[in-house]
Amino acid sequence: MSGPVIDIQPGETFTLNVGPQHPATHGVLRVKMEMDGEYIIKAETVLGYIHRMHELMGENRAYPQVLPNLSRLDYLGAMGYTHGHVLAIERAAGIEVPERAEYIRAIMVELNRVASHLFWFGAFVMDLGGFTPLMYAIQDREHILDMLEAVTGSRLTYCYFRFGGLYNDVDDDFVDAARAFIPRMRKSLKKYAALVTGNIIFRKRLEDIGPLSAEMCRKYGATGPVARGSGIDFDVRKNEPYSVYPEFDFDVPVYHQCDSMARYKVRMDEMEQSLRIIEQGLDKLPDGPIMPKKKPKLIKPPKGDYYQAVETARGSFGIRLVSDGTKNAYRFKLRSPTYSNMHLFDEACEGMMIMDALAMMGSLDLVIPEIDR
Amino acid sequence: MGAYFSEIFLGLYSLAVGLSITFKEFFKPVVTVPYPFKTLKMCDRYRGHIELIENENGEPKCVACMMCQRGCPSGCISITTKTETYEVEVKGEMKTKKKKILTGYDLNFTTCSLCGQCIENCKFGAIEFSKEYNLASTRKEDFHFNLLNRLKERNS
Amino acid sequence: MTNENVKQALQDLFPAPEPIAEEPVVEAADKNGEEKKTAKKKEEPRENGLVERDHAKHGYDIDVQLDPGELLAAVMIIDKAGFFLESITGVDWIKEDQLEVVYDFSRYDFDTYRIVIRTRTPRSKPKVPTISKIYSGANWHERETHDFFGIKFDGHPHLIPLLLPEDADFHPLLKDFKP
Amino acid sequence: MNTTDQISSGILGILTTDGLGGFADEAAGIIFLMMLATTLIGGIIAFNARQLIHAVQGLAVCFIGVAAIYYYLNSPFLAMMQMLIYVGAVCITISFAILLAAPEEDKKQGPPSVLSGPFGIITAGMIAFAMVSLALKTEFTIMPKVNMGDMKLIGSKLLTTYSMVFELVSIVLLIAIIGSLVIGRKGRSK
Amino acid sequence: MDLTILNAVVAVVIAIAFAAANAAYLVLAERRGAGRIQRRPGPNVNLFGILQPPLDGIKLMTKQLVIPGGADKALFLVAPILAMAPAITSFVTIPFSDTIVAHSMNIGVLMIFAFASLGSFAILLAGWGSRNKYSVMASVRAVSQHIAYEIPMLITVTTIVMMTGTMNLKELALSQSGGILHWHIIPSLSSPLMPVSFLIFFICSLAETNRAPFDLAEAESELVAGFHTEYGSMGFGLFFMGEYAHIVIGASLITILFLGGWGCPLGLYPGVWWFLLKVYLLIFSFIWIRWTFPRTTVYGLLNLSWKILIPISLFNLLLTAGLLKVF
Amino acid sequence: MSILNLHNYLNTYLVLAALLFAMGVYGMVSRRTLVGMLISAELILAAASINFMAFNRFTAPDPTVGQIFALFIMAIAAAEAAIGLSITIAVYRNYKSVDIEDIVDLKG
Repeated sequence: MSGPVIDIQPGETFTLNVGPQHPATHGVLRVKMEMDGEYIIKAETVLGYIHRMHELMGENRAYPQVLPNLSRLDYLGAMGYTHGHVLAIERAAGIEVPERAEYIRAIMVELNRVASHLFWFGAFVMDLGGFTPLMYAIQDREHILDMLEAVTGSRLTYCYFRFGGLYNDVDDDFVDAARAFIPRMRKSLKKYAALVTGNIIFRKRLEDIGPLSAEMCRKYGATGPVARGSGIDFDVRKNEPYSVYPEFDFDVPVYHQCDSMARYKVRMDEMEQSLRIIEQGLDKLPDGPIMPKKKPKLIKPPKGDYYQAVETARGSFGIRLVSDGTKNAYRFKLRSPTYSNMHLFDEACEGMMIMDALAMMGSLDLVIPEIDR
Repeated sequence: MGAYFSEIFLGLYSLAVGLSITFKEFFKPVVTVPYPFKTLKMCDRYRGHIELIENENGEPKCVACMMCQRGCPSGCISITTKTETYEVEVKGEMKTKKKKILTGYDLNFTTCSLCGQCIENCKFGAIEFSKEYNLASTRKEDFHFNLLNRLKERNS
Repeated sequence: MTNENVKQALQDLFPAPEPIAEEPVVEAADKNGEEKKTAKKKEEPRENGLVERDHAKHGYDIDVQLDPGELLAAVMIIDKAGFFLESITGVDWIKEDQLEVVYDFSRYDFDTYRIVIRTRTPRSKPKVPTISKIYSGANWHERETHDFFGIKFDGHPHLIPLLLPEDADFHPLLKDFKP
Repeated sequence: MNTTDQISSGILGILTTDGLGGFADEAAGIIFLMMLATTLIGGIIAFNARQLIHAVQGLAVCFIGVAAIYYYLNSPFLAMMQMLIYVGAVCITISFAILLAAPEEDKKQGPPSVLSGPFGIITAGMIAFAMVSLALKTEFTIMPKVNMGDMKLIGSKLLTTYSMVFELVSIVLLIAIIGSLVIGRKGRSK
Repeated sequence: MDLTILNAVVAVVIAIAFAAANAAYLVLAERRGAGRIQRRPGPNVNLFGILQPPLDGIKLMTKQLVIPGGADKALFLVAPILAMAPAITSFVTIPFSDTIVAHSMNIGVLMIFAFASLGSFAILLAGWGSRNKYSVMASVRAVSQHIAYEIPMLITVTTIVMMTGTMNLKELALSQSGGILHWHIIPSLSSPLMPVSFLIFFICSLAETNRAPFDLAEAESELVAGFHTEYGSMGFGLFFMGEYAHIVIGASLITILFLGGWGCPLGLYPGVWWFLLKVYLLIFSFIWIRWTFPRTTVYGLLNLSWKILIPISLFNLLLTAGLLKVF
Repeated sequence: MSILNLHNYLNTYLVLAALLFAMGVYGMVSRRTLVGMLISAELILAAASINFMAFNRFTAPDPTVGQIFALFIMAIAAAEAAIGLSITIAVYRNYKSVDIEDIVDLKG
């Protein structure tokens, strides 16, 4: 059920500045909207309010020094981004990673993905005016953050992965906690389904709202849950397997409705799939070292051009690394998924009502530092 | 017509389900910690700002090799040293040796990103993460830590 | 196979049957630039052509370098084959006095195939045709590249700073950029 | 309880006159004067305000006063209806019209109409004077209080003796709804 | 001074004080309730946060009232008062029990609706006066919402008035005395759809008081704070208190119209405590609903009213009219 | 005749109504927009119904006729407002103005 079709009278529009400080933009994002009453005629996103030039930092600093930057890209799913970074450098420098480290990485990334999706879930429902699910989601997320903190030492910007391995090993406490967490999380997911997914108000607000066709997704290069909500079966973990993901048995949820609800459902299902991966990872977790025996003291990837894509919580994150053989990168390009996903918004929200447009914006799962980099 | 009513009823039912969930939660105990009155214990690996570690003599273990300063991505560590000559007896002979003495170890916490590169670079185990998290101030200068002074304060 | 077709089509863009390098980075070398002794590989700018790369090593399959004039044709081939645009970026080859624009394309299906298209443009007057008419998503990527490298995208509808401030007249990722 | 007595005086029936003597009457008088002033001030704002939204606000104030006047005229029902319909519906509708069409009175160029100047004031003043003097001159035969303000009576009369009025009202309203829908719809017919 | 006048004045003052105190402390109740639902304590510093409302009040009062540059000063200042005053005034006619009523009017129901209609006017003026695009959009939404929901509400009330033959709130409550079976929420022979009416009335009062899930006028995630975006200080405080006063009135009206007023469910010991118990239970459910559901859309809201609530309530009206003639 | 006793006199109401009527008339002639005229018309109607009510209260033998007339006027006013609104909007759509002097299609 979407709003009626309107005819635009020239000169009757007004400009509405959504942002840079606006509750719906989850950060400092600005969307200049030309409105006719409640309808959006044209929208233009203005980025760059927290642009920090991570790419230049990546070129100016030695490879290990860039590590903390990557977790600052996306404060909700930092693990995935660091994973991409270490994988890219390892690919370039040809560093072997011990199996245990790979498994722990996968578990950590998936835990972080669940945490990220949980927070997105809460914030999304809050965008739609429901406050309480956010609090429940944060409670569940706290468990994950506690586990991650016990291992990595920080709660949000884990600088945990190292080239070739990990910062430190996990202990039995973590394994037990993670095992105990999985059934609890499954129960919570059921609760969310009853509280939010089934709710008629919620369904009415999302179903058939914010359609993004598969073709549009392709043209804009949307990835991650946004693309999967539009019927595109694309997940870097499956399509271009990296790390130990081929060892795991998991599904990629795909919905063909192309609306906000589909994107919502994709993420909710993804949490379940992540739990499956964590479960398998904990079962399969081998013993062994977490750092390779021989690791170059100074990382100097050979000259060349490397690309590494990983599936983060928001989509396909890519690093293009141009190395000139020194200890600094020659070019360090970060391809952030939300950047492409957000680009869809300008075109997709035309002709929508502002409420629906902002609901759709929420369903894109924006993390502004990651767009602005 | 049937769809009209079934939508109403299913909608009402879904609302009732949601209400029952929040009602159940209403009687569950609170999960938050009343912060100023109760605090959580930081886990062992908690990464606060860095602190110097002392040796048996109460002196900092740091030998001023500058690895931490060089490894820091944000350049927030500044070490000052002086060179001291001293004599040691090696095989019966007295030899003069030079030694770097740490005279100042300043951490600019405003730019620190808590990545832990300094600790990883330290070959001597001379720095550690503190467990302090109650860091709040209205002035920037409060976050320019003089770690040597802090070490002395801890000792006294 | 779509991928083979795309490869063939891209290959057809180049006039002569250039040798397809089976192993990465084997290029014709005419030694006129300065040469580093330590470097194992040649320091020369690559000649236009299509190179197949090892996916496991480099993360992409085909590396096409072409003139800016042929860019649109190549992108159209790729668009027709159903690739999506991953990113556009630049590289500043200051020693060769050239700016490179790199386009990454990938596929949504399980037939993973990543195509990299590069085109070089002189540093003094960097100009590349826009592909935002073909891939609407290129709009922001091109604006970003313009921000960072100062590369003009010909025909771009809205080439104003995106990530940098609106009045920014500097290009931070140029190697001679001094903040 | 005798409702008529209960509400016969005092705005909102805060004070009851039932055998109370002087004070209640005085209070009722004071409040009546206040309401009279409210009505007039509201009316003055309504016809005189430069911005139309202020005029509507004045109209609302005026109508609140008029509702109070109805109260003094022994018809609390009408007073409430006045609030409900005029303030709650008519004023809001007019505000909507202002909001949607954004008419700006003072932006207009050109000479103002002849009638809007002193000429208009004189005309209106003459009308007022004539009516006031007519009202004051005429001897009305004052009957004892007959208006009981009884809602049930109004209801039954409306459906029996004055059923024609009722039907007319319903037809007028129906036509108004249809008419406004038709007129308002036109712009969107594309 | 005459004793009766004194009584009346005292009653009025008590009613207004009750409304104001309720408005202040319901904020606390809301925050505590929200906290419990979300499994956190809520404001709990000094003895369950008992000082929170006065402290909030002091904070609001000591702040400067900033009038935005482009704002229409007169409207901007009048609107909060217009939001608060009618809500509190309508308390005068609400009977808390057989004897505790400031002024029992024979058109009590009508009066409450008449004053409630001023509320939407206040929101319109606030939004317009702020000259903020968000506020104007919010006020337009609010007014269309009020218009849409006043209709089913009045139709439902008409049904009940038809059954009881009075508009006096006291008599309405008295007509339900004698236990739960006499309450209007229980379907009777002449009006079998009464629970549905109750539901409709409940939904409408949620919408009329701008409560979630119908809080479109202050939808903070899209319109920042809606019609009171530009208000600070006591202007905001008055809007806030007005909202809660409206809630108390809505709950009282539901209690009187459907839940037997001050009557005990078993027909024993009727008294003011029953009335307060019912009112606060209803207010709790208002809070409970607010912290459970997401917000509806503009057209979803209007669709609900025009396509579901109005047809059903009209049908109920006709059915009741017919059945009243039969039985 | 005390000033506090004014509410018991018919003339008070008649004078009030006359004043309101005059205000309405003046507004009617001086306002240049449709909406402004609508507002003035409402004033005139209010004056009329006050008169009805006042005469009913003080002189009429029938206790309800004045109120019924006032109710009728209310209905008319409501209908008028609704129609007025839609006409205003329609005029605004077509002329981009609600100034009566701009609406001059019929001028020869």
